Amino acid sequence: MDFNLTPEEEAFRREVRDFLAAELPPPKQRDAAFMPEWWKKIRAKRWIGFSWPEEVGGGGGTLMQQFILKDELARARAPLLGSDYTGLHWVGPAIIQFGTPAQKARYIPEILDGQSIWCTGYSEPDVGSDLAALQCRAVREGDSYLVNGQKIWTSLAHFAKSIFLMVRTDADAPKHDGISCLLVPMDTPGIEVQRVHNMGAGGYGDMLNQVFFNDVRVPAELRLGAEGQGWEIICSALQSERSGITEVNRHETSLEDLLDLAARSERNGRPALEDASVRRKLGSFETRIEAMRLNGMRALTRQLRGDLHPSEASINKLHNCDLLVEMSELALELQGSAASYYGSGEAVLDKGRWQLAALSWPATVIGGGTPNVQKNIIAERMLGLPKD
Amino acid sequence: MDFNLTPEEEAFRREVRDFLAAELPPPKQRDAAFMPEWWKKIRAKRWIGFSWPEEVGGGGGTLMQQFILKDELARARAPLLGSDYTGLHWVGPAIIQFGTPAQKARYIPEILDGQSIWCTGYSEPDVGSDLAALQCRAVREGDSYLVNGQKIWTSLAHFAKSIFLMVRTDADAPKHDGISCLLVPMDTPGIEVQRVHNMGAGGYGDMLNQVFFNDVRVPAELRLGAEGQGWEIICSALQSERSGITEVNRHETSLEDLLDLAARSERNGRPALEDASVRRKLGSFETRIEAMRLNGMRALTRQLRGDLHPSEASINKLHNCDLLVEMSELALELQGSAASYYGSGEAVLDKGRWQLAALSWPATVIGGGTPNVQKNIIAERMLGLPKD
Amino acid sequence: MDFGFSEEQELLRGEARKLLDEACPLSELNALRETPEGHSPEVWKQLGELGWLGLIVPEAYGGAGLGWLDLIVLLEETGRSLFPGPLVSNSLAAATLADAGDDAQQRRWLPALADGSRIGSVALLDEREAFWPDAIGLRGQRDGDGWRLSGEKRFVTDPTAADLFVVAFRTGDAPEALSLGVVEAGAPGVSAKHFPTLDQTRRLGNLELLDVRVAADAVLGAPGEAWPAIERLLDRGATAVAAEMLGSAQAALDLTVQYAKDRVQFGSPIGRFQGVKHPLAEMHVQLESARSLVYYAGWALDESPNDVARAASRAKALMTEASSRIGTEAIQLHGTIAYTEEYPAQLYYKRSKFTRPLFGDADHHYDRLLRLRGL
Amino acid sequence: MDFGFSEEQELLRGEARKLLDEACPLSELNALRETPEGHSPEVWKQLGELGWLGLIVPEAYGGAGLGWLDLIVLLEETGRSLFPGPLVSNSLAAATLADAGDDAQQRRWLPALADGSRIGSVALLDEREAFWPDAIGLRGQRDGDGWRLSGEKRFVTDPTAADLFVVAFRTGDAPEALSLGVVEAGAPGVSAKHFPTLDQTRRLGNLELLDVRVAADAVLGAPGEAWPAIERLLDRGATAVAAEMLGSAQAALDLTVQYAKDRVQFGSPIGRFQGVKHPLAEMHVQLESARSLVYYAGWALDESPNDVARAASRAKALMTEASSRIGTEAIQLHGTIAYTEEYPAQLYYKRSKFTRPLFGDADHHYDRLLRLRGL
Repeated sequence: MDFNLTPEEEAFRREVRDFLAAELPPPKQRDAAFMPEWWKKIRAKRWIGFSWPEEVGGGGGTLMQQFILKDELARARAPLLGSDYTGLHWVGPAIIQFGTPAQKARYIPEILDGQSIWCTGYSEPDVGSDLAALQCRAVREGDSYLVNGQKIWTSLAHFAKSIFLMVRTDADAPKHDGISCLLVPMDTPGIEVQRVHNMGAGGYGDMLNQVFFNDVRVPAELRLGAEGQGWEIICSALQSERSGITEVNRHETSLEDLLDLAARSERNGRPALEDASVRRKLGSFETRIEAMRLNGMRALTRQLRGDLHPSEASINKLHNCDLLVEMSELALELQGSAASYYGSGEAVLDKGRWQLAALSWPATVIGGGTPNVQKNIIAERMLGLPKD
Repeated sequence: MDFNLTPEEEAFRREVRDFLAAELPPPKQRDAAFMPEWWKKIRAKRWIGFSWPEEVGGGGGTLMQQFILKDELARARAPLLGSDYTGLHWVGPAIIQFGTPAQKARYIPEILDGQSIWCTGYSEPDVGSDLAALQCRAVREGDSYLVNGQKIWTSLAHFAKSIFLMVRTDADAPKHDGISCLLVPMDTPGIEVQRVHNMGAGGYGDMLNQVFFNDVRVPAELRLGAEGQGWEIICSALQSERSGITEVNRHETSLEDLLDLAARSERNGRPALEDASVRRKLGSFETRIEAMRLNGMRALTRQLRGDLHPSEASINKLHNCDLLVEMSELALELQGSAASYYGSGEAVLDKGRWQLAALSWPATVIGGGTPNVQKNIIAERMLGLPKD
Repeated sequence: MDFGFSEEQELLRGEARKLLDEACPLSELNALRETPEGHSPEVWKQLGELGWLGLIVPEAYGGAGLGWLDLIVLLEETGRSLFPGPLVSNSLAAATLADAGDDAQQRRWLPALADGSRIGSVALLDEREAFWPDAIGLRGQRDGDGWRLSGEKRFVTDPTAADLFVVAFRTGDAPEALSLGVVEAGAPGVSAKHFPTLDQTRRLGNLELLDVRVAADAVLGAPGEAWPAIERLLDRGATAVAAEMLGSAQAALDLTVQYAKDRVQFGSPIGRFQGVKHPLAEMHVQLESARSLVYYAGWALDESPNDVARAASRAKALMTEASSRIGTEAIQLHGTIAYTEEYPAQLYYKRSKFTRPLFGDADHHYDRLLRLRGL
Repeated sequence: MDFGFSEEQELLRGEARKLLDEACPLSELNALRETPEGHSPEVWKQLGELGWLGLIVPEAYGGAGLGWLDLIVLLEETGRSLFPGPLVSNSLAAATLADAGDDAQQRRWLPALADGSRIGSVALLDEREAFWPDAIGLRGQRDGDGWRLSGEKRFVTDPTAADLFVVAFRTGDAPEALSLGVVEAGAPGVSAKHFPTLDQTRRLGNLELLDVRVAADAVLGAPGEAWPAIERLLDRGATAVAAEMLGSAQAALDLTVQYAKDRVQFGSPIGRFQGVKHPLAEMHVQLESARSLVYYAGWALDESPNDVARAASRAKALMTEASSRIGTEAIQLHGTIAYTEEYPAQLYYKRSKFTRPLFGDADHHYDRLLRLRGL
């Protein structure tokens, strides 16, 4: 067991740290002009797409380097690595793994350069956790597919340029085998987007949509992978670092803010930090955040050794959900009635960050595969309990 | 809404209270000689079998009188009403409802007079919550049944005089329809009892057994009800008061003891009663005990009006389980390492009552239909959710 | 013994539900929150005409002369429909006037609160949000036989809708040296404002007092001796809020149970899975138990004064836990639809967080229950 | 970076498991608890011969010169088998001697603790069970260049098995004016007794001291300056107990998972129902997380002294919660069989309650984590 870095890894950490010290202004000094400049700089360092192979334009970073880079970026509260989050996290890796040379040449550079905006077309009105039951149809007609159907909860569709679309191309095959993946420009005739507002209307994360497909014609060359390979594409993921270190650092920032709030708050007329119940909760958050960090490092070790269990991430996903919900709950409780104020007015504490937290956890907790689904995965795939 | 008693009910309460004041010594003064005397006295008052019809020798008490009697007895920390608990609570009511005149004449008086000791033969090695799957066979041969099979977790079998035995008389019928009930003397040849010790070995509740039936011949006249009526007998229950007031008063006694313990304890080096987390738990216990009391009174009101939902009791059963487990847990925590001491030595606080509680809750929580079973009942029968 | 409602009370429940479903459906809430009043003055007028605004006001002062238990029936229904009108505020102001005011004061203010021509609210908290006497800091300065108030009362419900406020203020150094006075919204130096809330169906804000005079005849009871009346007001407030929570939590649970029956995933309704079924059963148990406690607290307010403090604390404590859990799980057990603006689950969630601290959260009341035992 | 065990450590784990399964199966525990020693001296001797009693003792003093991480591997296995021998007590006594004793003291006592010819334990608590300096009350009286002790140390593990005790006592009024000394079981005025425990596989009791002399050469370090060494001892104790808890909680969880796969009810294994499956998944998550923290605490003891306090508190806190929950649910998820004497679930349940308070429960450690941040 060894938690120290090798000299090479230490050197890389220092390189990242020095770069951030020199180039990244503190959060308050980052204005609108800053972001494009920033992305240009980190693209030059190949940190956008850092885990991707060098031959497609990625950084070719080792797992440990990826871990170090993410850790340092999060500690410095750096902005996201690149503007097309979906393209960088879902679409790009899938195209690298399943795409034709032409598809790679066409899509990968624009994702890395921030020229693309992707959304993913997975969920449908009658299809939630049971994704493989999707019904949106694509019928092959000559050199193209005719797509009809509907997607829902499609984040970003209202300003995406392309959609990573899962369609059923074979209605007779077993449900997992009849799915294919199409890469569809959003300006294709027949696509209609309708906003779905969420409960924090106008606020953070309000980017859900319904997307309707009405006789949408998609050239067959825009199919990713083989016909029927869609489920494999959904389940696959390029080998990239999986420690979850970014979420850990985010929780740590939240905990610091929460401790700060507690130091300013009262419970039942006494300082909140003298309340054993509040202290216990805060101590428990700290402990679970550290457990997430260490769980991630154990997973990374196994990944380095090549024997990572594919369901390992479910453990930290459950912690992540619990912490998001419980920390926002405690923050609201500490504020008392002031927690009811919303927006940016003077009556709102800490610029409303906790109200925002209370409105935004559902997107992660539900959107990222519900806790019940994670528990099934752990029980069935890790403990070997029978399927329901 | 009215929580006051009628003048008649008040008079009955006063009668009970006066009797208890005059006849019941405080717990510490009750010696071995006291119990038989006590049972004789309350039998004379017809309080043993108080809910049973007068014509079989019961007290014919109204629902409200039953409620008042139980409430007063529990508040006075009176001992159990009668020595044959199983006979009074399970066997007697079933015989009153399903028995022949001869069976009633033979069994009811001895139950009321404390001459009987019954045990119930329900569970089997492969049959837990799914009771209807029981396999112990009884084959009709002329005027008798030949019983072969095994029962397990049979409380009291090692000194019971009779067993209220559920057997399968028809292996081909649907599982609920092939069960019959036999009233079997324990000294019938072919019955063998083996003790099963529980974890509080030698202590409270250590009365489990396995009972083996090897070609046991039981006269057909000892069958209760019709052949195949066993499941109905298991599910039925005479109309008696269902408020659960006895458990409520027992929890209240426990809470007083727990508050007393807390007043003598420290948490993290400070008085336990200054610890917000301990206070919150204690306040929550008080609140849930009171909720149980009021839930019981709402159920009693509906029972008086004749529209009690048969699954209503599951609500208080869940509270009961939670309180038993949580109160014993808090008591152990408050004692710190002293909680590890067991028995009657000087190092053991409060005469070991909390260690006993920690060892005895499983008998109620598991033996009384597990919380998971109660939740299924509530979800399916009260909320109308589909069966699994 | 009878732990049930009377026929009249069941009738009231049925009428209230019908009226609220028609006049104030959930679909109108978004529109109402944009109006200056934040609720519908027409519906408010209707409630006044039905006598429901003065349910607990004595008949001699224009009310229906009924009890808290009747009001709880109504509040359960307004909670169920997330009714945005100032019914709790108005009822608490009226109850305090009836409790602590003399005949002239009741004659002066109660009829208007009962018929809906004026709206009342209460202003208790200022710098500190706690429910012990020493938390009330606003200090009255002697001014002849009256008092002058300067300061800010915070967390006042329906501050801009109200025409008059029952205000708590300090008239001595001893922790319990408190007084209650009536301040009218139009009086010189009085201004109220509300702030946007997470629960967009409810208004909350500040009452600012700049050298506001409270004449002797606007002081309720003897100056410096109002703590017992304030404590009763806190218990009524806790019970009233708990009754509304009961209605909205039940609606949230019903919605979720129905969704669990209807929503098919992996080939069967999700309500078949114990991962959904068991939490719903637990919430049902908690809610039925809180229901018992809330009803009993209402009965105690009418019939058993010595029981009120404990009954109200137990009711608000367990109801707060049940409501908060149901609010959160109603989101979690649904899919993404739960947090879309069009679907009511998010409204119940927000309401559950809004009502949690009002008149004390569960921690406060559990703690108080021990204090009431002298611990 | 490598968050895994070495091949040598995996080898040790395998050997320990094999030896304990053979020499000390669960089925022997009932018999062992009736013996005077409460454990098997033969097995203890075997462990001594294998060098496992002195794993962390420096080679110069007869030990294996390995680290805490190695000891944790062994403790996980003794926890798994509910091994009743005094391994934790002996290891903590040895570690404190190695930490705070001078060369002569280490030479005098360590070889015997390492080879198993003598057994050590630690005696920290007396009247109050808390883990802050001021909780230690036993006061040493000056006697020439040594001290005299009269009083009772409570909650001493393996009191009657031990031949010598590292005893904490007070030598000044300042909260941290504490000393550590070695007291031998056979010395005049020393008597030890144990009491029956709920966890019948572990012994706990008192060390009674009646005018017992601690000579100057038996005092570890400078008198009055032992608090830092005591605090390190507490951290080692918390980590060691957590490592044992990890082993026994994992065994309890494994037993329950297996039961859920095998036990058929209502036509299918009970592990198919989410009401069983989901709690098991939650416990797995909690246990794996506690595992990460325990291993890290072991690494920190060896390699990162400044990290130890936080690492040990986190490990003991989460491990205590996981173990206590698993202990209770192992009973609840089984049927009646869970609490029969023949079935091991009840042994794990009792062990989980026994280890909870040792070296501080979860409440203590969560609280301490805030103190370590200066809050």
